[in-house]
Amino acid sequence: MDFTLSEERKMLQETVGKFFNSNYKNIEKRSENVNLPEGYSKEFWKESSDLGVISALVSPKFGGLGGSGEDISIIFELVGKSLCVEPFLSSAVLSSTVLSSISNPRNDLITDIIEGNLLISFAHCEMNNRYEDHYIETNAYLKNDEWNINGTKSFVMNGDDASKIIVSARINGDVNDRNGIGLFLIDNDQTLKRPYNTIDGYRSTELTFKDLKGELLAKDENALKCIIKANSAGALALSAEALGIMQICFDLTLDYLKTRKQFGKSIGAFQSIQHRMVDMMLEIEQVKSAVMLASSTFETDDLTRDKNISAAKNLVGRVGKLIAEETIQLHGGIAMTWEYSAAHYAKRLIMIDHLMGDSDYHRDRFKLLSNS
Amino acid sequence: MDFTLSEERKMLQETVGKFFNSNYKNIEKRSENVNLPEGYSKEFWKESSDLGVISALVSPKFGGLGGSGEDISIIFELVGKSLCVEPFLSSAVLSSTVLSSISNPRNDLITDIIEGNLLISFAHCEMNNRYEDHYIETNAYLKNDEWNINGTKSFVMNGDDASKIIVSARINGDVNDRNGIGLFLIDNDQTLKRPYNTIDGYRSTELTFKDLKGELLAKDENALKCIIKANSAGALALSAEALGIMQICFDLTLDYLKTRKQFGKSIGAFQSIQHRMVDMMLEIEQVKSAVMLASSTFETDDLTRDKNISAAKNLVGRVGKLIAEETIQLHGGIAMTWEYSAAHYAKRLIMIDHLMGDSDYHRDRFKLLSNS
Amino acid sequence: MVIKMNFEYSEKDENFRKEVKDWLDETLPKSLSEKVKKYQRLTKEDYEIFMNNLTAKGWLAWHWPKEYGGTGWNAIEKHIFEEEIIKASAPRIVPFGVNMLGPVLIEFGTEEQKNYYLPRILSNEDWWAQGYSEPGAGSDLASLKTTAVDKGDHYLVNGQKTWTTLGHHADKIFCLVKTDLNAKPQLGISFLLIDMDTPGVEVKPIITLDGEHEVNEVWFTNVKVPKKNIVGKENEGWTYAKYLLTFERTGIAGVPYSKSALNHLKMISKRSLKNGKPLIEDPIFSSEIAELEIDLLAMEIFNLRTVSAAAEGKAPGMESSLLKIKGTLVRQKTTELLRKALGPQALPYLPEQFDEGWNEMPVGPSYAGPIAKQYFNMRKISIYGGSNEIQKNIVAKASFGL
Amino acid sequence: MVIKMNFEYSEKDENFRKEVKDWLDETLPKSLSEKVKKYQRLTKEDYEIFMNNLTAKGWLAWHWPKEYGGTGWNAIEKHIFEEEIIKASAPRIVPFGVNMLGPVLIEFGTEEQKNYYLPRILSNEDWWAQGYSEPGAGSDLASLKTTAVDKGDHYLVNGQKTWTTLGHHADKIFCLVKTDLNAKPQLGISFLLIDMDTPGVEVKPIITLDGEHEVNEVWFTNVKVPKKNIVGKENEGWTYAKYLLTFERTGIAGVPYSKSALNHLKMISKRSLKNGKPLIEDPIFSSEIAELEIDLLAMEIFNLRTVSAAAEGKAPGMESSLLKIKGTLVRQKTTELLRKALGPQALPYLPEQFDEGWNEMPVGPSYAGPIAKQYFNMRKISIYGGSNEIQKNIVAKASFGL
Repeated sequence: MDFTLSEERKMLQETVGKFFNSNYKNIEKRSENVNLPEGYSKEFWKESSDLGVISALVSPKFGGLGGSGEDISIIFELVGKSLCVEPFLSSAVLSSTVLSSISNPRNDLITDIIEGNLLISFAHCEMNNRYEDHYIETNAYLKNDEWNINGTKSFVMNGDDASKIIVSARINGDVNDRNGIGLFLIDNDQTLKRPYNTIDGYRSTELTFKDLKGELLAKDENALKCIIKANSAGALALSAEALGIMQICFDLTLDYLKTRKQFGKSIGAFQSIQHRMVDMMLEIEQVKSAVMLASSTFETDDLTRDKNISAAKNLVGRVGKLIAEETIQLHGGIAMTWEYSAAHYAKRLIMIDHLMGDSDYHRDRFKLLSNS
Repeated sequence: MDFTLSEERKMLQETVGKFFNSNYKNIEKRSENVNLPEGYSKEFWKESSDLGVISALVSPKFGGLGGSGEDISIIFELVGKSLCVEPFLSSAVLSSTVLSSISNPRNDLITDIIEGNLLISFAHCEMNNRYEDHYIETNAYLKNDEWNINGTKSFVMNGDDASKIIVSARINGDVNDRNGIGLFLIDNDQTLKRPYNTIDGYRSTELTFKDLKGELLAKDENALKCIIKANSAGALALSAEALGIMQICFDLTLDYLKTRKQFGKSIGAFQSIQHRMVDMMLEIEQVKSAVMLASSTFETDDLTRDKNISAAKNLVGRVGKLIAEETIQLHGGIAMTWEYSAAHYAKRLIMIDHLMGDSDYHRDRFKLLSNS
Repeated sequence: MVIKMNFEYSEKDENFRKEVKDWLDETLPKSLSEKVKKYQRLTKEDYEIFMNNLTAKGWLAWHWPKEYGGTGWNAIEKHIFEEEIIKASAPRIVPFGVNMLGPVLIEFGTEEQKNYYLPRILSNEDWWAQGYSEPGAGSDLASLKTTAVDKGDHYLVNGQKTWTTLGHHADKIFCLVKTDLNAKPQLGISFLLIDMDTPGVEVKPIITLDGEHEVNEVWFTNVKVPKKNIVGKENEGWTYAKYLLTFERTGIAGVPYSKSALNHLKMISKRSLKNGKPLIEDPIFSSEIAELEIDLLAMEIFNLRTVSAAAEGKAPGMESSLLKIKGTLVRQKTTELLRKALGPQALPYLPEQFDEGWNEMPVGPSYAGPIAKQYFNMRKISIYGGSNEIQKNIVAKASFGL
Repeated sequence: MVIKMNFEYSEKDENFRKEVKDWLDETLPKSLSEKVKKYQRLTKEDYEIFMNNLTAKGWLAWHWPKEYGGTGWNAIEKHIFEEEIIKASAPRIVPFGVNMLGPVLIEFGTEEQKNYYLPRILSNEDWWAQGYSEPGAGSDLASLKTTAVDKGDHYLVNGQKTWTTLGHHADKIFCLVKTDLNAKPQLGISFLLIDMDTPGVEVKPIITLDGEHEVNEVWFTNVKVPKKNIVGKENEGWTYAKYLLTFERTGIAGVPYSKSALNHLKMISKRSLKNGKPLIEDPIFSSEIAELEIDLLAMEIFNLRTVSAAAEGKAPGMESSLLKIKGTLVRQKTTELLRKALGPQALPYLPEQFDEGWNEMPVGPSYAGPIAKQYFNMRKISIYGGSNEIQKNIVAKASFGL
C-alpha cells in the first residue's frame, strides 16, 4: 500500500500549482479571463500546453505524458484551487477521452489538442437528457454515403470557440435506447451558436445543427462505451476540482474566523462554530479519500471505474453543498459579495453538482453498479 | 381562529395529568406495571375508567364523553409524559374506533370498554404486512353459515389479556387487494397465544387461529374504511404520545445540562450544546403544530384527516429520532442506564416509529393523498 | 365535554381577506406583478407605484396605530394582508421608513419629528434607508465605529455603514452612531437621522454573488448633522435599536413566500424530465418535496399560533427567533430543490434577462433563468436580520436559564 | 511521468492475512463464533477460550514490542489482524490488560512491575478492569473525586468508579486517584493498581437501557493499597492516562464492524417485505443504504491512509479523532437502518434468547431479535472513549490555531 505522493507527483503538483497560482492570483484576474471574447485566456491555455499541463492529462499511448486517474486528479485539484476557466475539461478530458477510446484512435487530433493548436468540444448534453449517457434526441442519417446531423446540443462547454465538435447523435432506435448511437466529428463553423456564460463563470453554448455533415467516429456499443468513459473521466475531473475548491473554502473560512471579532472575541473562539468547522474538515477528508480511490481505479475494468467514480461524485455533491453553504454562512455577509473570492468558489462548488451527473444520479448509478 | 385551550380542555388536561402523575410517579413504578402478569395494571385501568379517561376517548354518539381529535391528543400527550402501558391505544382507540365505524355500531361493546369491564384488542398486523391497511394473509371462509378464520396475527397489543379480538381477514382476492377484506369479532379463549414484551415495555402477542369461529362486523369497502380509520386514529394517538415524550426528554436534558459540570462549568454553558437544544426546541414546536392540525381535522373528510395525520406521524418519526438520540448523547452515559427514566422515554419515542406506519410510510401516504 | 380547537378564520377575517384581494386585483398593474413573478429587476418607480396605491387606500402604515394614520390592524389582519400581497406578486413594501423608523418615531420621537417625518413617510415623499451594520459589526452592533462628535449646533459624522439595502434609492438614512467614544460597547450609541444629500455622504454599490446591485456601502466624511436630528436621548440609541429588533414580526417565517416557491417547485418538477419521465414521478425527488411540504405545513400552524397569540396581546418571545430560523431553512430548501430540479438547465446565466423589456429567447425553459441566481441570493436570509446563530443564542439565553 | 497510487496490499501483507484467517478457521470454535453472530451473551470462559488461543499462538499482545512478548507488528499488520478477527466473528480481545495497562507498564512501570504483571497479562492469569470514569467525571477526568491518602506503607482509597466494562469478571483494576487533594484539576492524580479482592472493594452492576449487564460501578471504602502498586511517580498519573488516550488506535473507525453490519443490512432488506416486494427494491431505502455504503467506502480509504502513515512512523493526530467521530456515526447509522428495515418486527424483546442454549422459536425471523437492542446499545459508542463532542474540541484545539 502506498498513499504517499511519489516524487513525480510532487513535482507535477508543485510546478503546475505555481504556474496556475501566478496566472490566477486573485478573483479580479479570473473575472478578466471570464470576460474575454472566448470566455477564457487563450494565452494561458497556450502556456499550459507549453508547460505540459494538457499533455499530463493524456496517456503516452496517444501522445501524452500522463493520463492516469492520479494525473487527472492532481491537475483538477489545482484547477479547482485556482478556479481556472480554461478548456481543460471540455477539450483535454472529454474530447481527448473520446478520441482515444474509439476503435481507431485519432492521435493526430489529440496531438493538436495537446499542443494547444486545436480546441474540440464534446457536445453530448441536450435540454432533455439531464445526465443520461444514452438519452439522445439529436439524430444522424446517411445520405449519399455522407452523415447528416440534425438537432440541438445544450450546455456545450467552450462550444463557441472550439474549431471542431464531437457530437453524439441517434442513428436508429428510440430516444432512450442504449443502442443505435453514433459519435461524429464536425466542423464548428457551420453550426448555429447561442453562447452564454454559466452562473459560475464558464463559457457554454447551445449548438444547433441542420443537415450538417459529420465524420463518423464510432457507433453502437463502441460509441456508448466512449460516451460513458468520457462522462466518467469528466466526473472524476470535476470531483477532484471540487476537492480543491473545498480545501480553499475551508482555509478561507478558517482565516476569516480568526480575524473577525464579535462580542469581543474572534468568531472562531465560539464552540458551536468550531464544531461545524470540524464537521467540514472531516467531510473534506472523506471526499479526498473517495477521489483517491476513484483515481487509483480509473484504469481498471469499467465497472470498478464507474462505481468508484460515482461514489466520489455522489459524495462531492453532498459534501459540496455542505461546504459551500457553511462557507457563506460562517463568513456572514462578506461571502455574499462578488468582490470576495469565497463567493465564486462556493458558486462553482454548487454548480459542479449540475455537471456530469448530480449526487442523485451518481447514487443511483452506484446502486446499479453495486448490484451488477 | 383559536389556538388557546378552552376551559374544558384545561380541566381535562389537569385532572388526567394529576391522576397519571400520581400513579406513574417514577420509572420503578412503571417497571412494576410492565412486569405484572397482564403487562399493565388492571387497577389503574379500572381507575382510569372511573375517572372517565376512557370515556374521553369515545364520542357521545357511542356512549362516550369526548372522542374528538383534540380529546385523543390531550389524553395521549399525557400517556406519553407518563409512559403508561395500559391498553388505551389497543382497546380504547383502535377497537372502539372499529366498533363505532362499522355500519351497525356496537355500542354495547363500546360501553363495556368504557366501563373498564371488557378489553378488546385489534388484530390487524401480520408478520409480512408491515404497515399496510389492506395487505392481509389471514383468511376467512363461510361454512354452514358460520365464518371460520385461519392465520396468524402479529404485534397484537394486549392480545394476551383481551377477552375479545377484532380480526381483519381476507374473504376473497389476492393478499394485496383493497377489496375482499372482512372484520370479525372472536372470543380470545381459543386462540393460540405467544405473548411477549416489546423493547419499550408494552405487552404484545402473536395470535394464531385455526378454523376459529368469528362474527362478521364489516366487509369490503366498509371493512377497509374501518381499518384505515382505526389506524389513522392510532397514528394520531401515537403522534400526541410522542409529543408528550419529546417534551419530557427536552426537560430532562435541560435539567441535566444545568446540573452536570464539565471542565469547571455546567455543560449547558457550552454554546454548541445550547444550539443543539434550540434545534430540539424548534422541532418540538413543529411537532406540536402538526399534532394540533391533525387533531383539529380529525372529524373532517377522510382525505384531509389522513393527510394531516400522515404529516404529523412522518414529522414525529423524523423529529423523534432527533430528540431520542440527542437526549441520550447530551446526557452522556447516564441516559444509557436502565434506572434512569430518560432511557425509557427515548426507547418508546424510537419505537413509536415502528407502530402504525413509520416516517417513510406516512411520507409516501402524504404524497399520495396530496396528489389526489 | 367534546373538545374542539378552531383553526378556521372568522367570517370577519375572511371578509377582510377578500377586501385585500379584491383591492389588489383592481389596483396592482399586471405588468408589475409579472415582473415580480419573473424575478425581474424592479425600478424605484415600480416600488413607488405600489406604495402610492397603498397610501391612497390608507394601508401603507399597516403596522401603525390608527391615531398616526396607520391601520390599527391586529396581528391576524396583518398576517392576512401580508399573505395576500405576497400571493398577488406585489413588490415588497420597502420597510425602512414605514415599518422601521415609523414605530421608533411614534414611540420615542419628539412632537416636531413626528409632525415632520411621519406624514412624509405616509406619502412616500421620503425614501429611508437603514444604517446599522458596519464592516466588522454585523449581528453585533456593540462594536460600531461610526462616530458623531458634538460640535455645538451639529454633530460631525465620520465612518462607514454597509449592507444598506436599496440605499441607492434613498433620500434619508437613520443611523446608529457612537456619540460617547469612551463608553463601553453598546453604550454611548445614538440614533441619528441623516439627509443623504448632505455633503460628505457617499453611496457605493455592493454587487452580490448573484451579480445584482441591491445593497450598498454608505460613507460619511465630515458630515454635519443638525442636533435636532437625534431621536430620543443621546447615548441611548441602543434602546431604540433593540425596540425595533424585538418589534412584533408576524411575517418573519416567510410562510407565503415558501408556499409560492413550493408550488413553483411542483410545477417545474412536472415539466423537468428524468429519463424521459417527469421528475415529480421520481420517488426520491418527490419525497424530498413531500417532507418539505410537511415541514412547511407545520410551520404555518406554528406561525398562526404565534400570530393568534399576538392578536390577543401576547408579545412573541423566543417564537420569533424559532420562526426566523425555521423559516429561513425552509425557504432556502425550496430554492435548493428548485435548483436541483433543473439539472444542467440551472447553469446558464443571462443577467440581461432580468431587465424590463428583455424579450429574447431564453436558454432552456423560461422558468429556468432565475433559479440558480435565486438560490445563491437566498443564502442571505439566514445571515441578515440577526443571523440564525445569533437567534439561537437569543433563545438559549432567554429560555434555558443556563 | 504517468502517476499511479497503490491501494493494493503487498504480497507479504496478503500472506499475513491468509495466516491469520487460516489460524482463525482452525482454532476458533464454531459454537463461539455463532454466539457472537447471534449477539448472544458471552461468558467469561468464552472470552478466555479465544484469548488463551491467542496466547498460545503468541498473538495476544499484538500491540506490544517483541522484546516484551508482543508481536511487533506494524500498523498495517495490526489493521489486517483486527479486520480478520472481526470478520471471523471472534469475541473481542478484552483490551484493559493487554492493550491498555500493558503499554503503560512497558513505558512507565518499574522492572518489578513489568516482571510481575506483564507475564500474567500474557497468560490471561489476570483479568484487568479500567477505573477512570466517575459519576460526574466522564470525558473530563480533571474532576476526579476518588482519593488515595498516603498512610506510610499504603494508600487508603475511598471513592467510586463507574462504567467499568466487564468489571464483574475482573481480578484487578487500574485506577486514576487523587493523591494531592489541594492540587489543581488534572494535577495531583496518580495511577494505581488495585486488587479487586482487597477488603472494601465492591462491584455493583449497571443495567443498560437494552437490559444488559456489561458495565459496573466499583466502590472503594477504606481500601488499603500497597505503595508499590503505584505506576510511575505520585501525582503524575495524568501523564500516563494521556499516554493511553493518544495511543495509536488503528481500529478506532470500526470499519470492519460497519462492513459486516452493512452486509447484514442488505441481507435483511432482501428478506423484509414492503407491500409484498423486497424492501431492497424500495428506491428510497436502497438509496439510504447506497449513501451509507459510499460513506463507508470513503472512510475505509481514510482509515487506510492513516494506518499506512502510522506504519511509516507518523503518529496519527487529529485523524484519530475524525475517524472516531465518523466511525461512530456510520456504525450507528447501520444499526438505525437495520432497525428501520424490520418495521414492526423490531418490537419483540425476548431477553432470554441471548442466553446460551436458548432454542425456542423466536417471534418473527431469527435475525430480528437483537436488532433494536443493538441499535440502543450502540448509542454508547459516540459517548464513551471521549465523546464525539470532546473529539471535536480536541481537533479544534489542535488544528485550527484559534
